[in-house]
Amino acid sequence: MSYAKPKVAHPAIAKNELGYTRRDYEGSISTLCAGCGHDSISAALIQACYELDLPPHQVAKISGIGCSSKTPTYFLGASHGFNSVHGRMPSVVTGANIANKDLVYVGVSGDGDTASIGFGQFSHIVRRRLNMLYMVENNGVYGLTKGQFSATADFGSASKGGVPNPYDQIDLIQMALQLGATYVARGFSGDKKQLVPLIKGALSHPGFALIDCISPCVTFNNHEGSTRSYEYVREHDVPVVTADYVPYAKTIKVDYEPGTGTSVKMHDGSMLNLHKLEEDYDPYDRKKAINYLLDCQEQGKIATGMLYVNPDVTDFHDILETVEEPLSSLSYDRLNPGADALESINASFR
Amino acid sequence: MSYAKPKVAHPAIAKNELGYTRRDYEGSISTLCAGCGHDSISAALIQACYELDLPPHQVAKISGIGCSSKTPTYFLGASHGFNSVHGRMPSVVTGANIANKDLVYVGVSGDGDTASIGFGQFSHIVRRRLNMLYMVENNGVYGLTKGQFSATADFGSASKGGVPNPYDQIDLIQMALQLGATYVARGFSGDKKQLVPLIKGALSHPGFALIDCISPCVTFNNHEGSTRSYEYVREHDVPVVTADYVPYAKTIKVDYEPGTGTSVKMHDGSMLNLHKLEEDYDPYDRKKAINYLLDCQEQGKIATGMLYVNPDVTDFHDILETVEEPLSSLSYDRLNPGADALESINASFR
Amino acid sequence: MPDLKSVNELVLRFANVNGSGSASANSLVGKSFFRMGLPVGPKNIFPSNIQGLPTWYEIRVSEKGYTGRRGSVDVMVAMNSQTFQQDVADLVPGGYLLYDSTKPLNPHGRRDDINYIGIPLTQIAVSKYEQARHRQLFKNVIYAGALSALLDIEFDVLCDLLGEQFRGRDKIIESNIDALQTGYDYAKRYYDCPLPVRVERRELVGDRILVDGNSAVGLGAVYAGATVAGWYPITPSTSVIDAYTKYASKLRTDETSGRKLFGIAQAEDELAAIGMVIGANWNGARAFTATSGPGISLMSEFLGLAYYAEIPVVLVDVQRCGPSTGMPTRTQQSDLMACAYASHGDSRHVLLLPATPDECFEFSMLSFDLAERLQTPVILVSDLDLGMNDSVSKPMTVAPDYVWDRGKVADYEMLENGFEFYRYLDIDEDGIPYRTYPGTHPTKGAFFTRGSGHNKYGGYTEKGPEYKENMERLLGKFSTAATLVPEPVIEDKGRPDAVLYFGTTLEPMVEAIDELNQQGYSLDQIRLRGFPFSEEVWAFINRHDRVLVVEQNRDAQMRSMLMIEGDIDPARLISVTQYDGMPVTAEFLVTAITGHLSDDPAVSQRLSA
Amino acid sequence: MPDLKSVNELVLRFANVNGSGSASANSLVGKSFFRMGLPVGPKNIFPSNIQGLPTWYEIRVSEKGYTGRRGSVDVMVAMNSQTFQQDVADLVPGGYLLYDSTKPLNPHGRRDDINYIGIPLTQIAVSKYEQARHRQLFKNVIYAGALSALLDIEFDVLCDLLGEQFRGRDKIIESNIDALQTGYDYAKRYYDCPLPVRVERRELVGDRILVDGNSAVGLGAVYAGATVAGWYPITPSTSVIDAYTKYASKLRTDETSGRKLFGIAQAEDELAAIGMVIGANWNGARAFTATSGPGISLMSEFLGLAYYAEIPVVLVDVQRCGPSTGMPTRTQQSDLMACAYASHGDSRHVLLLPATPDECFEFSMLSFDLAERLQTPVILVSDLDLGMNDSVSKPMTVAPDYVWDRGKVADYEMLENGFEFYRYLDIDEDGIPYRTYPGTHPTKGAFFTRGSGHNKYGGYTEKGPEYKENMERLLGKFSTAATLVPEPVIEDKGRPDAVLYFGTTLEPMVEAIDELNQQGYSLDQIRLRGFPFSEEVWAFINRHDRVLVVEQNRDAQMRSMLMIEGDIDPARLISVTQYDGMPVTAEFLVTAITGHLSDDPAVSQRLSA
Ligand SMILES: Cc1ncc(C[n+]2csc(CCOP(=O)(O)OP(=O)(O)O)c2C)c(N)n1
Ligand SMILES: Cc1ncc(C[n+]2csc(CCOP(=O)(O)OP(=O)(O)O)c2C)c(N)n1
Ligand code: SF4
Ligand code: SF4
Ligand SMILES: [Mg+2]
Ligand SMILES: [Mg+2]
Repeated sequence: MSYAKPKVAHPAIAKNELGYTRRDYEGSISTLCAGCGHDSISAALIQACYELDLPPHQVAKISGIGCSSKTPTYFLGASHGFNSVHGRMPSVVTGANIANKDLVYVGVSGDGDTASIGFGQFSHIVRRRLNMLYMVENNGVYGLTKGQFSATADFGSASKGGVPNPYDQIDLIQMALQLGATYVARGFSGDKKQLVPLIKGALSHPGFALIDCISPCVTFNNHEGSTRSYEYVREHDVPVVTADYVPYAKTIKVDYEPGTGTSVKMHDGSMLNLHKLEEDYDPYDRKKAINYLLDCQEQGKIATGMLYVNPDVTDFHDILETVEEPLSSLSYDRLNPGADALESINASFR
Repeated sequence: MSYAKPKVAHPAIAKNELGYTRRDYEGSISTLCAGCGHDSISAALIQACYELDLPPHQVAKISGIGCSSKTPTYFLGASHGFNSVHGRMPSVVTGANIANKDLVYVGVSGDGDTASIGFGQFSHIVRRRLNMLYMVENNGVYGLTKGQFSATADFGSASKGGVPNPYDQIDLIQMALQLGATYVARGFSGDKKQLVPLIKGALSHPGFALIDCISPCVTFNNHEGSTRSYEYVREHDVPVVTADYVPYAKTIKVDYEPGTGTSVKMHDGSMLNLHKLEEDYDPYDRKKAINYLLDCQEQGKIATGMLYVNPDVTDFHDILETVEEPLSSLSYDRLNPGADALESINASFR
Repeated sequence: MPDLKSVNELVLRFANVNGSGSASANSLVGKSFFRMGLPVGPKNIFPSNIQGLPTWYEIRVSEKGYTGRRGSVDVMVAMNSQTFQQDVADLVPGGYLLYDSTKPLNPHGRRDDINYIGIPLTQIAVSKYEQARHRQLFKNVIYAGALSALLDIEFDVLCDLLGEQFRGRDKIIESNIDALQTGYDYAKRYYDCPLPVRVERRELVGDRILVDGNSAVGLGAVYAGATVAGWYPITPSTSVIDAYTKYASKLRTDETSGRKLFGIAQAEDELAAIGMVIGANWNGARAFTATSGPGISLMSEFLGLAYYAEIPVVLVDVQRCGPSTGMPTRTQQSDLMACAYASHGDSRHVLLLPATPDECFEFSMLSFDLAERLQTPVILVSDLDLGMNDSVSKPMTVAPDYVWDRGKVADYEMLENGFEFYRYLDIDEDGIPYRTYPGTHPTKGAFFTRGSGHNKYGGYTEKGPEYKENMERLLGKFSTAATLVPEPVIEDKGRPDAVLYFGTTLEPMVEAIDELNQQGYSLDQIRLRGFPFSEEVWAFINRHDRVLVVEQNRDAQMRSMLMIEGDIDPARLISVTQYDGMPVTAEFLVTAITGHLSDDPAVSQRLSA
Repeated sequence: MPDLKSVNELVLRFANVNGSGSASANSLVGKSFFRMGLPVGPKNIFPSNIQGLPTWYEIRVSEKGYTGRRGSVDVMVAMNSQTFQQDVADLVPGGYLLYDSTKPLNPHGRRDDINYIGIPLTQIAVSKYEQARHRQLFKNVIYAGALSALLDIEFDVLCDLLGEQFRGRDKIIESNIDALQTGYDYAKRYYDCPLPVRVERRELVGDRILVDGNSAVGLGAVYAGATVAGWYPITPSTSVIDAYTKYASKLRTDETSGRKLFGIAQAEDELAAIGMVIGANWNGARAFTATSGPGISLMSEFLGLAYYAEIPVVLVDVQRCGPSTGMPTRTQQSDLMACAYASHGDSRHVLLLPATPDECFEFSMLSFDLAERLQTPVILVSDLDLGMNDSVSKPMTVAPDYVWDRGKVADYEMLENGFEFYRYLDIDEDGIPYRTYPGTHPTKGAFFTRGSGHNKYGGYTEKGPEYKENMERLLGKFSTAATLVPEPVIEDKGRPDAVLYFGTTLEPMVEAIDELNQQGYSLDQIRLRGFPFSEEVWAFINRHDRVLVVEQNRDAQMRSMLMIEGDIDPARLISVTQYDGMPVTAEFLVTAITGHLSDDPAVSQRLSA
């Protein structure tokens, strides 16, 4: 049940080069929890597309299943969207992209969707160098199924109180670097100033672009032992059983300078040590990026920003050696080899 | 159709500490192609188990589907084996291991089985730190389905003649390092002197051990453009159509010193630049290992040997906090909470 | 104003926004009826999101014992402005609407045939509490208190329930009781309490319990001696594993070492979950998993392996509304064929079909015995309605002399004493061969498990006759299964027509049958509880002229299975289906069944006679 | 010695070791019969490994046109010592055994009722060739030459075939002809040539072709205008994609740019393969995939999505012997139910059932038209026997006026001109809504595709009635599908009994029917070619007392589907199944059918009358 927004005409409203207003890039009203980081990402996507002057209908939005994967309904309402099955967005977007190279592809996924059930597909789409933005709305939990740990859990482990998640997290950025991705960035949903340019860069990048965007789940940040977790609150503070109570939460926002760090307090009270890349960080050196991330890991810091980019990309269509025109636009005449060819094939079987 | 070997008694034959002969570690006769690298790996496994004095029936052999995954029939005939479904060996061995921590687990897989269909399961078993040997018999192709490229194709690409494989290969070693594996080695099927100790180390390692073992496919090394490829031979040399002709091939063997390199000529004529780790290589530094591999990659060298080991391991059962005894050995008496407990649970629902 | 009057026969529905913390207050009210000795049937109707969308909680109270959905509402607690109009419309004429009168009602759409009970809940909460969270949460408790006065729910019962829930935390108890009291007092003061629609203590539930099916399944796995669970979260099956985790942690932790007598692995997906279960069962542990629709599809390759390689598997399918993602928080019985014939090739699986929480418990235990006895997957087919809603149920019990049945396993002694072990040899003519656990014996009993062609000795084969012989034995094993699954529950008084149903159709069917009797339609009954179908099922069907097959899916899947398996003439199997995602109601059943029966001249004649 | 004599009616079988390069020599012989104007039915019976295991190649030559398997051997070329005993045993009395007499035969097990034709192949090869590879390979060509003499195969035909195959490479041609000649001469010199079992030129094949079904399917996809393939290797479906790749590369490469008018992605598994197909079809390209049994299981979640979200999908299932990995190089028709009802929830899919290569080609093209017309998955259900063996077939043709049917797509103009687009609205009452391709129009026509609950306007819903309305329309669409799939092929002369079959049962059935006629059993026939079943199918069945349903699976899956879909009384559907992995033979059919029919008193009476 997503309620359509009232479309009120604002005559004096700003327009981009194509004559679209920001509103033209919006979608239905979100049905996510108040304060959910995913909504901030949708907003950043809207802003980036608006500022890039992308015709909304030339964007295809494809997702898996999860709270994050619901978001394509909440931005770019004039685009075709596809909420597919859990963990399999990469294959759907691959097929879509082969069919029509001319659209802009935004794949939206969650950390469960990408790093658990979808990890095979994720890895292989990186290898295929598909021209797309792959946005992971990473909250470290399974939001929609109510808070199980995901395989990226504990990106904030260093500072979290209690029992550490016993599993090593999967760092999607490191994975993508190893698998040959040519645009690899980490964002934070609350840092719009950083995120919007990252998205714009990704959408402009002519190959595969991954943004691993940390996106707090305000409702299920219930890591065992955390003193501000949902579980804890349920047991200690709230005066009635609240099996279904989602406290009202404000969207987390940060604003800090490149080269500096900031500690963000999450809704569960845990701290996230974000570290924004230095302005002179060299994003063109893959090996350095890998090592930089290893260092950050040791120091319990989460590097955000444009970690690696290789502007010299191969696109999947180069590998496939397809024609210029989108395959989906070819007429039957161009595709039909004709009766003579068929007859000579028949002859080859006599 | 695997034919049982005639069991002839050799009275004077050597025995290990447990009184087993080498023959007691053998399996049925292989039905792989003559010269297939996988058979050398089976032989190395046999030797390692024999030398380690493992009681054969205390080993469980689990595999997926492929030529490589067939091999558990060809070693340790006295062990239980399980040839499961394509790409899903890791989950089967996980369940088996949870059930009975006391057996030794040998998981056998191919590069298709592990790096394509099974990449998700592979990654997650590494994360789970399962106590097992995970042996990838890596030939860069799908042997059993007749020679399609796999996702690890082109580990020897630097030296191969013609058109390069357009896809980046997945380096399972790098992946495992990123995912927290505690024993990571690369072997070459033809280098028994190196491989047997690697296997022994892996079987003795109390956590997850990966051996990525390069294992030439003598039949489908038909990389396009290779001048000695199957395709090429078919087109140019062999005087009749040989849709099903598998030329007799000798097993490739090498023997060279640590710290040196050797170029191995593959059956298709391509060269593999193996580089055996220096004797003073420090396998305890994960970051160094990652960088070492990046360097080798740049230089077109394939590092073999014990790349990383962390003896201080957590086993999955530590994470699960299971009791000492294998779960499969617990009697119903120990597992049954009893009628009183049930009655008090009933009472809690009144 | 129509006159609505009833004692202990009512439907109370709460309309809320999810995430607002109403569930606890609502279930407090639900449980209070039960504590007053009344049969009760609560249904939680929730959206597939976390916060901000409409959610309903409906409680049927019935001293006649009709706890299924009835299909209309007597008392509506309308707390959600988004759905207010619809909620008002759902009330029966003469019904009661409890609403928040802090703001005036929109006069538009006002019904004259219902009673409006306004309570300024927000206003009260705002005046009483400071924190926003408390205002939000106590609002729910205040209306619960008002209902206590309006419906004559014993106030002490509510207080007791709160006391038990928060035992030891007196301040919390106090503040909740205070909120209850506030609502109670307000209602008493401004309205004639109790309403003509109300409750009264009875002694109708005896030793029964009020529990959800998923808890019972999870607990059953603990009592069955299951030690391994591999799973992946999915609504509505997640709470099966939650319950197993909770009870196993409580009841199966070694006291001295503090270590666990079980291992639970959250898998990366459903393929891995069932792979783990197969590996663990192969290795001699009792292992299980739980999933819902999409998981069944994903598990089907592995199910075929377990069928053909003959590995015990216990799989719980808590069905939801399909196809595809469908309506994940709505109920259906639509995975029957997907379960029974899961996987490519000729494969078929054993199903257990519980209808009540005690059966969930019993069949959960049984599924492990059967899976090991038959060495094949056993699928416990539940549904969202049974799994996630509380039902009044017999207590969960284990026979005092129960011992688990591990099936045919050749152990060290047998092998040592010369037992000639061949993995797929049928020595007992029941189609079930012996197996061994890995590691059993140094030289005997090892075998190679494979999903590829094999002969009766366990060897690999590509020979047609060997392959076929083994496949035929598997058919024989399936016949054995038909003798081992739970027998149907039958009421057969020799009437010509009968209804056939299963699972959560039970509750409304009890009511429908009574109603049908009153209308002069008298029917025999059979409730299926297992697949493959037993001789008793066929005999029952063959004794009747016409059997109405009632099921909660579009495609009449159970009827299809009856036709396929029993060569039943379809003319005798009349299909009755309801599949809109809501639990089927007695009203629907009565209408559908009379519709079919009155078409039949023979029946019309009987009726008019 | 029994007297075996026949012209143009024989079964020739080669027994080899795989990997020894025999396939080419054997198929050279096979094709030579065809070139002599004779109907021929070659079957390749190969193991699931690459080198060193037994493999057979069997050629049925029949001027009567019986090209199915017959079930015994007249002439055996026994080149595999592992299987020698069995190969000898398979010969009919009076049959001929060609063997390598380099080493003397083991006198044990020698049959007196067959003729031994020893040729010292190894010895000849060793003396003629130096390289081991040449010795091995030419041995095969030498026995082909000997067969030319023995069976009277025109030597020129063999030379022509070699000449065509190696056109331009004269040395290769020469050396092969030399080897042929060697064998020919040896046979002529030492044996009475030709044998009484032999061939003779006829003009019986006309413009027919000898081709495998998978090539025809792959080529069909090219002619259908398919531009995208996502796939994962699996026997026996891989060659569908190989053929598509080959023909598309040849016929669909842009001449000026050298770039391709198609894109093929080898996926990481079957889930990804069908995901790609769904994405590409959603985005307006014609896309397909091919797989076999295990792939069908893995694809079932996505199939449910495509069914419910109504996305065209073309899926080729080349069936092999299940369950699980089963016997991957053996044939079966056992994925029918897995395909027809793939996925959890109420879902059902359109199937096309080709029986010959020309149908493979035609149905391959048709599957794209139907998938787009119906906006749903269409599964082309082939099998290993049809897919990987060559069959004599009508040429592949496309109607001169053929244009592809892209189904109901609202394009820019329609939207611009005010077409009111709602994704799931049934405006034509055929159950099929309109769709739009992404990117069509800046402001109109965009919609959101989802596998979760949706209403007819394409909006998300959790409302029962909206959900149900849409599900009912899908049923209506399925009825439309029944009018669009290929009609059955019927021979109805008003006889009381009939046989019903489909797919590769066709070839042996032609022969069996003739034989049955001779034995006095006369039966009407219906060959199914599509699912859902059309009115014609039901009418045919209803016109007959008893219908024998013949299929190559254990569980009588087609019969089940007929019962489920058509409410057919099972008493009228007699099941005849053969499922040992080998293509069914006429002999089996005759025995099975007469067995059933002669049980029936009515038939016995007719026969004795
Ligand atoms: C095959 C399948 N398995 C399980 C589910 C249930 N499910 C829905 S969303 C989800 C996890 C979502 O987690 P994530 O991708 O991190 O998204 P979030 O909700 O946290 O944004 C799961 C397991 C499903 N829909 N399909
Ligand atoms: C689900 C499924 N898909 C496809 C196949 C077909 N198949 C069998 S083996 C194989 C690839 C094996 O490659 P690899 O793992 O590298 O093993 P190798 O034969 O090279 O040792 C494939 C695709 C299958 N058996 N099951
Ligand atoms: S549950 Fe978490 S991820 Fe989902 S909408 Fe709410 S805050 Fe966002
Ligand atoms: S095909 Fe390749 S991998 Fe398979 S058995 Fe032969 S050599 Fe080994
Ligand atoms: Mg998440
Ligand atoms: Mg391989």
